[in-house]
Amino acid sequence: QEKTLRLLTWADYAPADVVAQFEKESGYKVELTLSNNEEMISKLRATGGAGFDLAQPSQDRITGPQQEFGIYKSMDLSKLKAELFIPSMLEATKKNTTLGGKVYGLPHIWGTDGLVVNTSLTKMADYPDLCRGDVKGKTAVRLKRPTLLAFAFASGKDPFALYSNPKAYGALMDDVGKTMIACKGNLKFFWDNKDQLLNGMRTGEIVGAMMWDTGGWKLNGEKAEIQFIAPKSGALGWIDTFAIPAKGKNDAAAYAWINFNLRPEIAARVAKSAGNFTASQGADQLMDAKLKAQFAASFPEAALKNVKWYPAVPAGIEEIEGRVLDRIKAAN
Amino acid sequence: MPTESTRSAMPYARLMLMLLLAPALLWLLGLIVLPHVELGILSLRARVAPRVYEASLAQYRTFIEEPLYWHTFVRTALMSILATAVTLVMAFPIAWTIAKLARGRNKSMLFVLCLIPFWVSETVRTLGWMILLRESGVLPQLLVWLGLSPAPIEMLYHDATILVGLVYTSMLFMVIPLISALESLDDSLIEAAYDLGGNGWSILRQIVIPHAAPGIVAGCIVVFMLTLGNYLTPTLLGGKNSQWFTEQIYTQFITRFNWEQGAAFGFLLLGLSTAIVWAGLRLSGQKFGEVMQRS
Amino acid sequence: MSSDVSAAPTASGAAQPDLQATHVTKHYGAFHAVDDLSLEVARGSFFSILGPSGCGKTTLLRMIAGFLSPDSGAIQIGGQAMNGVPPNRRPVNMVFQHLALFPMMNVGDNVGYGLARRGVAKDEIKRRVGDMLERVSLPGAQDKRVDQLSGGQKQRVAIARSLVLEPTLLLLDEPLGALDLKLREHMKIELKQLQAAFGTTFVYITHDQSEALVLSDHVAVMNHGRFEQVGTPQQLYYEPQTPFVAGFVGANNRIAGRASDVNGNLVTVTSADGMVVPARAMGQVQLGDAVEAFVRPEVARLARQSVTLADAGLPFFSARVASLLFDGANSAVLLHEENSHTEFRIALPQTGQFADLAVGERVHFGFDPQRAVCFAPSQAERSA
Amino acid sequence: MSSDVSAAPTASGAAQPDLQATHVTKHYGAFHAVDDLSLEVARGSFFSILGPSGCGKTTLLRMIAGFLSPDSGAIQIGGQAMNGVPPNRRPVNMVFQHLALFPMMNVGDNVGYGLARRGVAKDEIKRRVGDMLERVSLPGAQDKRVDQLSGGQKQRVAIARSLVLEPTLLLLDEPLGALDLKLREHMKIELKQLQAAFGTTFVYITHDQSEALVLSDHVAVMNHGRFEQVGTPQQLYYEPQTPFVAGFVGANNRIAGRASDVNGNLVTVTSADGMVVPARAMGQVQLGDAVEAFVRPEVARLARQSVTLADAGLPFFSARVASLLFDGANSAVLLHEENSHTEFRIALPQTGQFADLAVGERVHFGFDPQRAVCFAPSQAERSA
Amino acid sequence: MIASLPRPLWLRASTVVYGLLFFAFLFLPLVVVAVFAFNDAAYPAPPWRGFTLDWFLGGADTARRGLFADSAMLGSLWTSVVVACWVTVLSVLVGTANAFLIERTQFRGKQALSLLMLAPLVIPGVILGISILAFASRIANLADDLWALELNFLRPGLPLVVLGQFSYIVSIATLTITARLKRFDVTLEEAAYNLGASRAAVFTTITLPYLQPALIGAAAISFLMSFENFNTTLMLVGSDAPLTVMMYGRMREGATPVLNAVSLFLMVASALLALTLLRGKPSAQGPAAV
Ligand SMILES: Nc1ncnc2c1ncn2[C@@H]1O[C@H](COP(=O)(O)OP(=O)(O)OP(=O)(O)O)[C@@H](O)[C@H]1O
Ligand SMILES: Nc1ncnc2c1ncn2[C@@H]1O[C@H](COP(=O)(O)OP(=O)(O)OP(=O)(O)O)[C@@H](O)[C@H]1O
Ligand SMILES: [Mg+2]
Ligand SMILES: [Mg+2]
Repeated sequence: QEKTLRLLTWADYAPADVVAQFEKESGYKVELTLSNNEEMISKLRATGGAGFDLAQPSQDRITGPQQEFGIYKSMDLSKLKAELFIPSMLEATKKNTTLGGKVYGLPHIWGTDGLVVNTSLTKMADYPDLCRGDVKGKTAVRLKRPTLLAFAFASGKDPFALYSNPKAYGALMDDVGKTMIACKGNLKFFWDNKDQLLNGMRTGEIVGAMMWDTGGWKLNGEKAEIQFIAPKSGALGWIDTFAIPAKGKNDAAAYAWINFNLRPEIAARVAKSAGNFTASQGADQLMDAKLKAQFAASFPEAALKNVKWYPAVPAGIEEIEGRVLDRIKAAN
Repeated sequence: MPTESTRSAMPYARLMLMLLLAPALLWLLGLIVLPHVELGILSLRARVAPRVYEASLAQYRTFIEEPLYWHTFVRTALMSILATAVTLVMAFPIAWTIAKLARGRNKSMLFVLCLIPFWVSETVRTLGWMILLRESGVLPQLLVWLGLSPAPIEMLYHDATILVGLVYTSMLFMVIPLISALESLDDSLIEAAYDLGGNGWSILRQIVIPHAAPGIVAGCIVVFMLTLGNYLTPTLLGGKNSQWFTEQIYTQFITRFNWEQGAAFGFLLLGLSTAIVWAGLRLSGQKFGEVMQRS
Repeated sequence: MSSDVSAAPTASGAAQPDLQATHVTKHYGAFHAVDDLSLEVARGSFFSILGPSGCGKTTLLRMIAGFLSPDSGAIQIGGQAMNGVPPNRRPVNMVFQHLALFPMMNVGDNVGYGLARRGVAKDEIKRRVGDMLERVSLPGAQDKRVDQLSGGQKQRVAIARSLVLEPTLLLLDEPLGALDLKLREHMKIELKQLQAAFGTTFVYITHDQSEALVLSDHVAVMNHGRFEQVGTPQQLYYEPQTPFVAGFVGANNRIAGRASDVNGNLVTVTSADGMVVPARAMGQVQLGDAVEAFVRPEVARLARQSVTLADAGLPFFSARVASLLFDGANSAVLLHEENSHTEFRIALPQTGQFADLAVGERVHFGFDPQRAVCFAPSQAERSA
Repeated sequence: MSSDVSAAPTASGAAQPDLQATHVTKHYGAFHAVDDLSLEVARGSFFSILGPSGCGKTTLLRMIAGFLSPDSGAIQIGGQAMNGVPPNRRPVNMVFQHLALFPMMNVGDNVGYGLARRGVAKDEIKRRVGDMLERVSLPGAQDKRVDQLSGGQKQRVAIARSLVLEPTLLLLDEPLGALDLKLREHMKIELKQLQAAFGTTFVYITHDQSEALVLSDHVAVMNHGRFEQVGTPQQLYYEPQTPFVAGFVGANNRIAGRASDVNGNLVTVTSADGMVVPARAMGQVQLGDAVEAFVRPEVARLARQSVTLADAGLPFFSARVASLLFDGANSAVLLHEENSHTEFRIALPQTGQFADLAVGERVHFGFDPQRAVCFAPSQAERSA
Repeated sequence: MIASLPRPLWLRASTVVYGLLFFAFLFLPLVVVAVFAFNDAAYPAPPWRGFTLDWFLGGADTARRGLFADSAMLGSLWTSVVVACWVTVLSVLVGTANAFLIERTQFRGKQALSLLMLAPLVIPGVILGISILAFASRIANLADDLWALELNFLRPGLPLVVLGQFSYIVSIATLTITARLKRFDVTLEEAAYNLGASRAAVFTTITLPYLQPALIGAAAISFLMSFENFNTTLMLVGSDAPLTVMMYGRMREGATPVLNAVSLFLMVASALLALTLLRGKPSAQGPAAV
């Protein structure tokens, strides 16, 4: 039992060869469960933080659930090699994941949400372009909070600034909700799985969608005319973290995995598998040149500055968003 | 042995009773009654601060105040009733054919044919419908090929699609109680009615339906329950337009971690199903126990 | 057989027969359930069809009612050809073997069902149902549920339900089959009286010879899809035309053997075991033919002294008592004839005269050869 | 009643009775299903219990078999007290009302079941099952499935299954109830022969008086949980001790009225309708008592001329023929007595003497008053 | 109208036509699923691009990973089998006990209890799932808080999935077995007892053999129901997904023909299972069996 590491993570964050190498080096056996943010949290909630030794939620989704359900353990920073992290990213993440003076998450992989566009079929610059009449029935977004935030930014507001003011935030979300409802007819579907969207883009059923950068670059690799674009109102930046569930049984293995993953050569392999960049200091030197090129193409200097990084989500905010999302879903 | 000679061995009978009662009670209390009590308690509290809850009707209030939720609720109920009715109408002629017209080998063959699709899971059946109906699927292509439509139409993600899927999924559970109800109808009753001057319609109304009522009600209850509680078909076939109440429950539990709200929705759904089943039983004058024996 | 049956006029008077079937046939595959059969039933009479299980009775009745159509032949009811007329247009009604009362309706609605289908006004239905129930001795039973009725009452409701439509013809398919012994005895008499009171023509199916004999004006004995004999109960009983009829109607002692002597209409039958029985020939019997003789238990006379029988001029046999079957007025004795050890059943006189017989006792019996019957070979073969 | 019944020795010889029940009682709540009942059955005899449905026959039998334990009283089998002995330890076997053959086993396994439970070796079981099937005329039927058997064959398998265990006592609960008429007649005789061949004591339950009379050495007539009379079939038939027995055993004409004259053992009964019937008194009858007279249909004599009856010294009545019930040897006629219009059934002589009677004809009938019976008030009340 | 009554030609014709349409409706989706398992294309959609067995046999490292190399899919198939076996065993055992409880014992409240046994059939599966989830986590949390006891089987995972499915499948098993036991003629047991059998012998030689068809039927239904269950499972599943949940996930991703392949595999397997069951019971499976 003590010999296994039960890892709750995203698809592509633990490629088979990396796992094999870790198992060989450390002697731990890795059990993978693939998931996404919501499922990670709800699983840990249902198990009271048991069942897994290490999880990888996004940094903005740690303190809220932790406050509510107590599903994580605080990190013992002494067991980690801090020098392996890009310092600025480590600091930013720590700040966002600190509760009651304790740190609950450390950065691993980061990326952005933006637009994926089939440039041979249409041109797009910002999120509202997805609702243009000429692409009716050929666009898609996720029915999740990033979409709301993106459209909020696109409308010229700063939703993150309103996190502390639920009322104003609610009003803003109501507006965004109306925009989305009006846009709904334009959407082919709400995607909730990246392969579903990728397939749509490949076949040309979808010409533009809100998506995270990885997917865009992946498609770009297949078809050059499909590109990931940082929208005018700003891409949304996210960081996926390492967090240790409250009833994890094998913290030693968890720390071993974290340290292992932050080794630049490993981080580079993971980054390649995920198609994103990592918080590992020095990994980007080892990164795939093509990916770097794609990144550079998608993020000119201004765009990189304009990235909106998710701050921690206070409790109660998701409820407001949830209701708006439901309304969008229900609208006809 | 239920003979009275066991009276001399009363302790034996008591022991037996206890042994038989234990698993039933464990099951019913541990997996049915207490979980629902827990659900009820959950639904009656509200979060006031992190990890601080208080008794409240807030969850139910949300349901009432947010039109979305009760719209979905009503819609789910109406669609389920509609699906049940369509299933009944579609199943009846087939059940009649199998029970009353087919004979011998034909009869068992038709019956088995009805069963076969239900040996595979709902996922598979839904997959079939998706392949058939999606924009790049079989039927739209066929329509284009036949020249009936200029371009492939998206047949998924409509209410009608959901209805087709629900009816399909429920068909067996209607056909079987109907067949057994109709089979138990003595042919000579129909002959007698006919002999006395009845015609098809009056026999159907006065003899067949009253006789088959328990079977009809049994089928309708089961189908209604399955439809109302379905998750897979509405979400997969309904796509962005599906609004099924079970989906709301799932969302609250899994994507919103809001168990309190989810529990309240669960209770509302349970209340709805109980009410409609009860009304169905009342209207048709049937008893629950008897009806369920037949399904 | 059937050809001369159809020729024999069953109708008693000159009145047009209510039911007439000519050369009706029904196959199931290669199996002839009803085989080129003709019959006539006179208006107002009680006609029974008697035969063993599976002989085709129900098939015939269902053709008359219209639930089956004959493969060939014609059926006329009240003078009208019925080919192609559906059951609900025929002036016949049927009482089903298991009655087929509608369990979802009360008694009144059952009886009124046919009238309602004819569009008779509600009040009128109510009145006529009330009348009819009174006539079948169930006044005021309208509101009872069917399952509250006893077997005999159900019977009467089923008949009332048909009779209220005043059919030309009422068909009854073993309506007493499901009742118990005492009730059946009772309903037998009641049914006879009902028919007499209504005057409707009844065609009645049964496999119980006692029912057929007691109830009917005419009885047709059916076997393998054909009529073996049609006649009054007395004709069937006393003058059976075929060995099948002789064996099926009433208990009978059967002796199979060869005709060892033929003298006018008297044949002497010698069985393989050596019993020698004289009997009246039905049809042509040649010397040496394989024949069957039938002697009714009540025809034979029992005596302690052979002299008694000799004096009466009867041929007689000696025998030992094998078994005493005391049954009050229906008591009988099983004898073993002394030479051949053939088992022979004799009814004991109702006077209780031989009540003191003992098993093993030696007795004598004899009978009038004119009251025993003997059948010619072709017919004997037929029944085998 | 029951007290003197228990005193009457049922056993014929001096041999110890195989079955003895003393003052056995069984209540269901306040209802006495079996009421202080005693009986003795002699070794090797055929004892029947005859009574209407619900009189407690099955309850009594199940107490003997051990499925029910009596509320009071004792049961001895083969001289051994049976209190507290479970059914599988009693030396009795039972043939159930619906036979209860095991449908999941073939015939051989059914018959061998009890032997197998006793741990008899397989070969031995096989041999004994084979022997037993031969004895019940089903040789080689071992491998048949139960549902391939006819009713009569099932019957024999059920009996074989019990007899193969060589029980002291075989209990049979209406074993012929489910069979049809002809088969029942046949099995009746077969059962009697089987019992004679095996010599096992049979206790036989039935509600069919003909079965009880034909089969049994002794019959107990049961009513409301008690024995009304125990005796030989002849005693029950000719000397009924209670009106219930007189009415239940054999068909009977019943005339209820008052004793208008008492002369020695002869009572004159005058009915409310005015029919005046002389009959022999059973028990004490006082002038003016409410009484019931019973006259058997075969006891009355029919005549066209009243003189015939007067000459024979019989009191006689005039009547009109209401209905002719032709049934071969069992033919009867229903008469309406002229003064009182009382319905009266008379058996027609087996000689066919009155075959030419017509409905409506005027006839006369009379009977020997000594062969009619009349019951005293207390008993008349009892049966009401 | 029934066969013995005259039916006009149009009625006969429309009966046949309707029957054909109905069965087309029933079978079309299945046929499509089966056919596209062999389509030589990356998506189960027309046009037909030729026949291939890639979706069954394709190797793990090729672009078309076939069913037999898809370890996740095979693993979930195995998970489903394991869960179904547990559910079957539990349901048949408890169902049998329940049948005897209903048919053979008398106690106060029996009527209510037997009605309650039917209740799970009218509770939507999702609600069964969430209520059991909520209750189980309450107990587990309690045990944890009070005694620091980690009751893993009460956390989402296969044991809980088994319990969740069992909670309503046992109702069906109970109904099936009770129906047969109700038709059982108790005099058969009495006869056996009367022939000298002990109580245990009566049970094993008479009662059990009689119940056997119902037990087999209940087992088959339980297995099938468990295998097909989605709603309850979805709420209780932990990290090992049974097949339905796994397929659902994949379908949302945009199905690949591997799904068709596994579906076809299931169809064949269940057809074989059903055939063996039907053969064992020549009198064609009556409606009572479902
Ligand atoms: N639909 C059918 N197909 C094939 N054979 C049939 C069919 N209906 C009846 N038969 C056969 O025809 C024969 C006559 O059947 P029918 O029902 O008329 O007999 P029955 O004289 O009424 O017998 P019972 O007294 O048992 O009711 C039987 O041998 C029966 O097996
Ligand atoms: N378990 C019981 N509880 C209450 N009353 C019972 C029970 N068993 C039998 N009785 C009643 O006891 C009486 C005698 O029943 P029993 O079965 O002995 O009648 P029976 O003479 O065998 O009748 P049948 O000829 O109909 O079989 C009946 O009135 C019956 O209703
Ligand atoms: Mg018939
Ligand atoms: Mg009884």
